[in-house]
Amino acid sequence: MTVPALDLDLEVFSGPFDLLLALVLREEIDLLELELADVVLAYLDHLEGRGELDLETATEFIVLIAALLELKSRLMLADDDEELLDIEPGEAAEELLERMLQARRFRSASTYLQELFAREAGARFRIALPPAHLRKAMPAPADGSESPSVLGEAIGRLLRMPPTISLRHISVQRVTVAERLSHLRGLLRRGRFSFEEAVHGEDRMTVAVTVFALLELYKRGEAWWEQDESFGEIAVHPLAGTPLRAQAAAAAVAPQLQASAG
Amino acid sequence: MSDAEAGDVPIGGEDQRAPEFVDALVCTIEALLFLAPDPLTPQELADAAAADEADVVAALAALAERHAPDASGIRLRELAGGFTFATGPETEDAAKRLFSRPRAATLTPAQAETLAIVAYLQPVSRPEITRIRGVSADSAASTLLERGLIEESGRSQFGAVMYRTTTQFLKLFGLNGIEELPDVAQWDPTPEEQAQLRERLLRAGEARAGGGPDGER
Amino acid sequence: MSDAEAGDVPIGGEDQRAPEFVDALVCTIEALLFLAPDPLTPQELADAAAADEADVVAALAALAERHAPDASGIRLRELAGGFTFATGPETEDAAKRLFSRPRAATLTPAQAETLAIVAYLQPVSRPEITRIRGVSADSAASTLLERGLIEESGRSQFGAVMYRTTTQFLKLFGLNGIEELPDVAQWDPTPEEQAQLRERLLRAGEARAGGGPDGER
Repeated sequence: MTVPALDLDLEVFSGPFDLLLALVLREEIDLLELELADVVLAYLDHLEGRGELDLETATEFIVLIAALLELKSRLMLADDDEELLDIEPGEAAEELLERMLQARRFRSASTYLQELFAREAGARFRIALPPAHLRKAMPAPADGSESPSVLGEAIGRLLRMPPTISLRHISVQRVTVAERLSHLRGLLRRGRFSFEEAVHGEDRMTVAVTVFALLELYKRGEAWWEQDESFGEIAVHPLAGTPLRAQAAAAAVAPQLQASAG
Repeated sequence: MSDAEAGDVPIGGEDQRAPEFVDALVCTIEALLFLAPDPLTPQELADAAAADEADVVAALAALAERHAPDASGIRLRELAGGFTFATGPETEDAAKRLFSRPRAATLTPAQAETLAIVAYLQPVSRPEITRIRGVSADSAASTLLERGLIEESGRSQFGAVMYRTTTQFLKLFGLNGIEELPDVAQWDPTPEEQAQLRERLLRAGEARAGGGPDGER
Repeated sequence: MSDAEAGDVPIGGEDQRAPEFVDALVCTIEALLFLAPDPLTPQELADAAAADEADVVAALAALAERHAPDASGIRLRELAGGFTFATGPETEDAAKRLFSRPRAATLTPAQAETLAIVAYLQPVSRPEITRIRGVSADSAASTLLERGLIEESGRSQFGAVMYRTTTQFLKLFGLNGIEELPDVAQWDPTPEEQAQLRERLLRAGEARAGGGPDGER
């Protein structure tokens, strides 16, 4: 099965992935209402079911989900939050923690409300109009009791343009494992190289896809790699290498990924 | 007047008409009649209470006694083959005072916006109002219709119902005609704009709904 | 169910809590509460009944006793800042059958979260709710609006519609006022837990990236 056919059963959508994408792009499904983590989980379930990793499909999925994630995070950030993109990792963690605590606070409060609601489940209220003769007793508001300025003010508020944010810089990037494979093979032909060299100046998406390409090269026995320390340089060697070591190194690529993307 | 009656002879504890035995069925029937806006037949009550109709009839008799004059302000009435609760005539004056008290309830923010849009742009369709507000105006429009402040005025070329304000609206706002509506200029955040009011409202509404972080999404 | 309980021990005629003295004011108050769509304060009741507020309070106490569980299917409740009648929970099965629908649909987690945010932070705008939840609250907010649990309360300085909870919310959640909700900070994690969370967050990049290639191997 390919990514487009990946079957999803989410709170706001049920169907294949490509239909979901189409609906998001046509704005028939609100991206903000979509729990992207559920999409990733569905994909992981699917991978687990297959028991093997199809690199082309994986690339496609990563590209699509990453684009959706970025778009969604842009939508969720208010103007004054744009500066958050440039703050230090420590500050970002504090900010994130604050938001997580707030979300958690209200999630707990919602559980409490659910309990209140359930406790009141047996109480119904009367919803009947008062008898006609009493309704007639209700006084009509006096002529001229409302001020026309209420209407002018309302129109003034409606004329205000909200602050705008630009989504122009977001475009779905098309980077494939095949491209990155040929890039890596080119570097390998010249011998040993560092992962940093391979992804220098590239965006996060390309870095992620390069990791997959590297894994593919390892699987095919074309390359192996090593890393002396966490966040250290990852050295990639052509061909012969000890599989065990390479496997350990595969896990170590990730921190580097973080370092090079940041 | 209720004050005057407050000292009236109470119903004695001794010559109680029946022991205050109120079984579960009577309670259930009481609750159902309290909730239902229209009379219920014994059959309907029996079905809902999952009881025999004969038991329901007996429960209704007990209820009638419980709600006798001087024992309760609510009476059990038999109307059109069904039973319903109604207030007793002795409470009529108080009820009239309750409903005739002047109420502060003016226009809600949603109603004020909807009414302003109709007043300044009339005729205007409901979808257009929603586009300008950025959120649905359905319940506000329904309330304004009910209160007689707006009314339908034909259909748009796309078949949507159009609204305009009523004479009632003019009276409530003390206007002689729609041309007396205040000039928006004094509340206009961008007075130098040349475009038509309608066009500008739609543009701002779409911007609000269109995904700004502080838009409506 | 009501059938099953029908044989329960009656409330004895002898050890009656009070003589069945029901004066006119109690009857009047009973009728007013029956008619009014929303809870009424003792002051409103006193005005309508042309009585002293102190007498109304006493009458309310007598009414509450009259409508105790096992004595009536209707209860006197103090909700949303006033007094109102509601049915007792023991009558719910029958009411459900009569109206062939549950009293109110349950809340989805998204609706409950949105409602909690509005209840504690009111007035609060939709974008603010979205920012706190991390996912949009659009459809949840629309449903809460339709169900009358929240309502608009003007716009923020950026033009976003603000929301607050309604009387209906207080009634359905058994609250006398919003201040009865417990302090929201009580659900915050302990300082130790927060420190742990902070540490985990700082390591999150590492952990997250490590899970990628590893988990999909």
